[in-house]
Amino acid sequence: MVVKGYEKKQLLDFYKTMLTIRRFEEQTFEFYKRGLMAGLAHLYMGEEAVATGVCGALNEKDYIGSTHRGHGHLIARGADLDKMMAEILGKKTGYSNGKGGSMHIMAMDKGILGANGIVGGEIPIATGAAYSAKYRKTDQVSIAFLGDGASNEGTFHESVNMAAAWHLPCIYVIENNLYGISVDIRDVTNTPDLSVRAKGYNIPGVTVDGMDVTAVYEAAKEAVARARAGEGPTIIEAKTYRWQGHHVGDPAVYRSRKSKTEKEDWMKKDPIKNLKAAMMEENLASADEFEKIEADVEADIAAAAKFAEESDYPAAEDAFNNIFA
Amino acid sequence: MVVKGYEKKQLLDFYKTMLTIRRFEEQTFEFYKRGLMAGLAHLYMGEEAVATGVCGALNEKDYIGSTHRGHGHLIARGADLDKMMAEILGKKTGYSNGKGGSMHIMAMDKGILGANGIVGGEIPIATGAAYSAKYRKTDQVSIAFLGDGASNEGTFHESVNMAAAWHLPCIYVIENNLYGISVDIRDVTNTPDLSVRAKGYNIPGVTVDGMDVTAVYEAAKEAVARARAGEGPTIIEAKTYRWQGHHVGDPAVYRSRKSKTEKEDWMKKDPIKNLKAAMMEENLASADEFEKIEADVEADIAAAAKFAEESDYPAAEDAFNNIFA
Amino acid sequence: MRKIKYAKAINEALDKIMAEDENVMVIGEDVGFIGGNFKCTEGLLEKYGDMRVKDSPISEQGFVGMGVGMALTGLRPIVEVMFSDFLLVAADQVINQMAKITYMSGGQAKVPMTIRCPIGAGRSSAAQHSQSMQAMIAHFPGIKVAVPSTAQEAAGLLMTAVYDDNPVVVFEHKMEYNKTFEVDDVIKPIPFGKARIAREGKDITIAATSSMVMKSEAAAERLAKEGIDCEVIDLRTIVPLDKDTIIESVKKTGRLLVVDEAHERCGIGAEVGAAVADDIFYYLDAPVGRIGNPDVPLPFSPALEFPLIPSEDKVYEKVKTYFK
Amino acid sequence: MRKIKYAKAINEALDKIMAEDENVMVIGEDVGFIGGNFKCTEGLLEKYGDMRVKDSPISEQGFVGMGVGMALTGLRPIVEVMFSDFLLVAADQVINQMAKITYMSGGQAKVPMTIRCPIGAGRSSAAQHSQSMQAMIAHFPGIKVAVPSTAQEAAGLLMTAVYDDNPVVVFEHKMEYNKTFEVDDVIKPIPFGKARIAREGKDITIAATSSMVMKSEAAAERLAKEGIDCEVIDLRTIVPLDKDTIIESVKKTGRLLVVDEAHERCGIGAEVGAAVADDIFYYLDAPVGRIGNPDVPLPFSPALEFPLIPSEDKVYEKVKTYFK
Ligand SMILES: Cc1ncc(C[n+]2csc(CCOP(=O)(O)OP(=O)(O)O)c2C)c(N)n1
Ligand SMILES: Cc1ncc(C[n+]2csc(CCOP(=O)(O)OP(=O)(O)O)c2C)c(N)n1
Ligand SMILES: [Mg+2]
Ligand SMILES: [Mg+2]
Repeated sequence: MVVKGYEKKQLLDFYKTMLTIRRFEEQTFEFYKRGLMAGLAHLYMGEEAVATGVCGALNEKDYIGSTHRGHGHLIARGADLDKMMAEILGKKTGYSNGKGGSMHIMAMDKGILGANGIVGGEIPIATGAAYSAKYRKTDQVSIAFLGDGASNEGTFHESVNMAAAWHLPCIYVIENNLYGISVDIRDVTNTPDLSVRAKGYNIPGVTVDGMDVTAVYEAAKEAVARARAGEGPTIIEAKTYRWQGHHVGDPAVYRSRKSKTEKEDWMKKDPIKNLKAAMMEENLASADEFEKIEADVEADIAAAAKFAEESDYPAAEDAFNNIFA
Repeated sequence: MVVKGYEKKQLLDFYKTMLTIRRFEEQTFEFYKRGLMAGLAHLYMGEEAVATGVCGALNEKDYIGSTHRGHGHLIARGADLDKMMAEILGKKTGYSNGKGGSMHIMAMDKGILGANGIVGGEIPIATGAAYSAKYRKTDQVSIAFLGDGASNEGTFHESVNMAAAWHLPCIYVIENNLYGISVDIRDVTNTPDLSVRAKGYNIPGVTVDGMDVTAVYEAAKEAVARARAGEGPTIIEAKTYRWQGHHVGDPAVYRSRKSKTEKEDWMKKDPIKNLKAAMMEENLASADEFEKIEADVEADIAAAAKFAEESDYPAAEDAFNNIFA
Repeated sequence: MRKIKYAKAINEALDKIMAEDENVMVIGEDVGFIGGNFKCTEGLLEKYGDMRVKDSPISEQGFVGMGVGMALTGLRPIVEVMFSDFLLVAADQVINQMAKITYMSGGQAKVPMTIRCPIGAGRSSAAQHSQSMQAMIAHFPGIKVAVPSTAQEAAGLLMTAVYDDNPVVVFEHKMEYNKTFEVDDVIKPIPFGKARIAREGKDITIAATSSMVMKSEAAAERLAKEGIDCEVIDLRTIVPLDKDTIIESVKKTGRLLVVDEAHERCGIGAEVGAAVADDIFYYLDAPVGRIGNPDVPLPFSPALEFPLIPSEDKVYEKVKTYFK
Repeated sequence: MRKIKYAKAINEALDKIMAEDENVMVIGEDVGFIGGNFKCTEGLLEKYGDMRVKDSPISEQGFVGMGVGMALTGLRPIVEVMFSDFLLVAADQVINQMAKITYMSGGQAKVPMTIRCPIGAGRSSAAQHSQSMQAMIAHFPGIKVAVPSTAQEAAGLLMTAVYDDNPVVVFEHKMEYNKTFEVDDVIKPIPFGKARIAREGKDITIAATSSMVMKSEAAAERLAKEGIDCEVIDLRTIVPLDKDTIIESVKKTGRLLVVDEAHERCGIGAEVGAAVADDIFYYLDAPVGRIGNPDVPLPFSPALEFPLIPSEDKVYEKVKTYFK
């Protein structure tokens, strides 16, 4: 991976973000195992470079449409870890006061228009935010994160078509982690690279190594520049892999169908380790500096976990609030 | 247009089919003007070469998913004109005993799995018929006719993707007549040729002159051969034009936005006249032969109109039949 | 007072709101150049430009979902769905997204979005263009549901819808667009959740929606001549439902008939009856009645369709059964 | 008699039908290699191959619509929709196509297709994975709607569904899949439209669906100890609805409470009450009651979710109000 030519601060920020995501997810998993988390969570471990690289190319006011696997997107946007963790545990101090949970964490203050429990549901919503930006003549862009699986939903087609026709500042980031639950994307599409779909809309489409944060960042930067310049949407396909099963507790027995060493091969591409190694090799940061970051992250996660665990559950009557604004 | 190398009988069959469609639609319009037709009808005049060329490449057992503009597809499949016309007038002798009307003429005996009032609704249905053919190991193919407008529905994307992934014997025929009601396709997509969408699914896509019956036929023949050989789906885009408004009674005021002479230009490409002229030029048939066909068609249409007009309406109680099989 | 068409009243309301608030925009199939399939958006493209009056492709999930995204980011989109039947194509965006985001966000987000769409049979449009989707939409929490009757009601309720900070579906009736109504010189917003007594009476309460209000009024006129004095209530909104007005009325009349054009099964008639059941039980002289579309897909042929549609005659006949 | 899990009973039924009729196939997300999200299709891929047990992409409109096309051309597809909430994504294909084609064709075409999907809250799955869609589907004519209670009922009604020449949606309950039930050694098809008296009683009729049958039975046991003798009716199918059994029962008990997990507004409780209103009016000692999901999107937090779900306690409390 290329680290030369980047500001040290930026790279260390990437490192910290990715590590925060990783540790956040590990903590979530821990809560699950301890029986403290109701429902399910879809962990982002292994995919950290995608959210981090993409969000690294954004401004504060930009929008995000996120997915069921949304924790990473939120963290990369700087969402509040305490409120996120509290939401995942269903506490009243959470982003949605416990009404949303892992799959529906919204953070309007960070332009996060919702994680979405409906695969592909966020795509037109993010596209509408792009229309709104254009309408209001701001220079905001909107990102629709979506999975390989989601790219087979009709909403993807309809949204990309409109964004292309109207040159909307929307970027479709396909996180191609090979699977939609157990289903191998290669068994349900005829194209190895999903970025080729861009051709059908006459817009740019690129495939990048989703395990390489600077590669993702570069692709996103270019797409964002195009979008802000009024040149319309881009499809970015990031090839990545989720290290856990589809959700906490999924044994992921379906993994080894095409290659026995699939998981191991992908784990070698750890985006966090690799960034650290590349930076060390180029003498861009010292072991001490990394240690400091790691300690900070540890403290943040511990604090969030503590906050979440110690927070109260909402009162039963609260269920009747917020049906309407 | 190329007529050399074709059997005379085949060309005359094309001629007769196209003329039957044209005259059928004129008769429908007539009924509308006389106030005998309830509801609306979407006429196929001008587009005759598409249905005729495509259906000319099919076998008896193949399937068709049709649209709101479906009369032409039915006639090209040899559906019963009497029953069609009676259905359009809401008579009990119609294909659906008056329950369907123009937009929902089904002819299961001809493999017509329904004209569909929902734009894009027929696309997955036709795809399912292709799956069924493959499942039952017949060599049937299935055609999904759809408009340019319908190609922007999610069902199109989802269906083509599955057909491509599973090599289903399905052919997607986009009748690109430039408009979805009043909306110019060029204002709501970013691609002048809709056949390029095939690239997103890694399948063949071709654009043909939809005013040229043999050109359409050739494209369909090739796609059908591929489908029967187990090589999967094709997208055929036929560039065509509807001579009437969207439906009977639509003044089509939106036509001349991009070109003042749009309608006139397209009317010069009359697929029926042009076929006749090309055949005459090549001395493939005499004026007498054409006259004979024209008289036959005239008689068929007159008989169908008479049958329909003279048929009874269904009884009110019949509304309660056929909710379930 | 003046006389204008129902579609024109809606058109005026749209124009007024768009002039007032630049965050209001309209999107949908054919809403621009030709001014809408039923002509409700005529003239708006010329006046407000093509970002505010957007002809969409035929992508209902897409543009309804875009409406949600617009509403979340500062606009007040009015999304036209050409026939209420097509809400089914966009149902996920309407019901899983538009309706639930405020709730799922714990109140962080609001979705000030209006969907306009026509309901009703009577044009030989057959099974996929004649449905009345108000019961289906009302079933799901998080959406306000307006079912205006006259031109004035359609315009007034639409204004309220657009300025509401919540998602609203306004169901217009396709058989009314072209009819002429008396309306006030200046149409004002009509609050949600307050029913209108369209006709006072003492013998039976007819709670109706949309066109069924006018049909019920007509039936009531005939019945009055036979000595049966009907109270006709225009429900205006199903969500929120003005139970009090219904209860009050039934306490007086002792009889309740609900008339709405959605299918009967799990429909509005069933709901209104159940919603007030506890309050009216001891006042009722007869079972609560309902008239809706029978549980039959709408057929094409007028010979089949007309006899199915809830009509003035059906209301008349049904009311008579209460007084035999 | 033997004890097996609810999911296993469904699995056995599927296996049996697929062995009997080679035109039966299964399609849906994750139905193949991992045997379904709730394990109902386990082992079928190995046994019947990947044309008959098809892992679909995430394209609900697409594969539900394909089911319609298959059913029209000689197959009997069983389409699994992973959560009933996702019916909304495919709503046009379900309601405008699957339900109406037989009718629109004037009886030429039949659509022998079954959709299986889970309903119900209780797993902290939040607003988009906890809904119960039976009322919405029942609203539209042309679809039979099964709401099985126990494992045996789920298997037996599924068999009937698959062999029916009409579209059927079978709503399984996600909280039951992993529970163990007593079932007959050989499970037989259970006819549609014939309710089951799950418990005889004389004081009040509880008409229930799905899991609510078991919850009502449990409540009835408690109430029996307090001298209140409930009759619990397992409705089995909502379309067709066995009105006779309900009417018969209410004539005896004089009281009716309907318990179903769909939202209350325009829900099953409202419908059942309205469907039998004329027949039971003069027998009723109290208003017809209903318990459903309140008109609130389902929240994530167990602290919010559990108190909302229709429960044994809620049935118990509600019944008590009838005997104060
Ligand atoms: C409309 C809809 N269909 C199905 C599901 C069930 N589901 C949840 S996540 C998922 C897989 C999504 O795959 P992909 O888009 O590749 O995202 P990933 O989980 O791999 O990040 C499925 C099928 C859903 N939530 N919504
Ligand atoms: C889902 C849906 N949306 C909208 C409509 C209304 N409508 C009927 S035909 C039509 C235009 C279709 O355009 P196209 O697919 O190009 O076919 P054409 O009419 O040009 O043959 C529209 C928008 C519909 N019937 N169904
Ligand atoms: Mg994936
Ligand atoms: Mg067109």
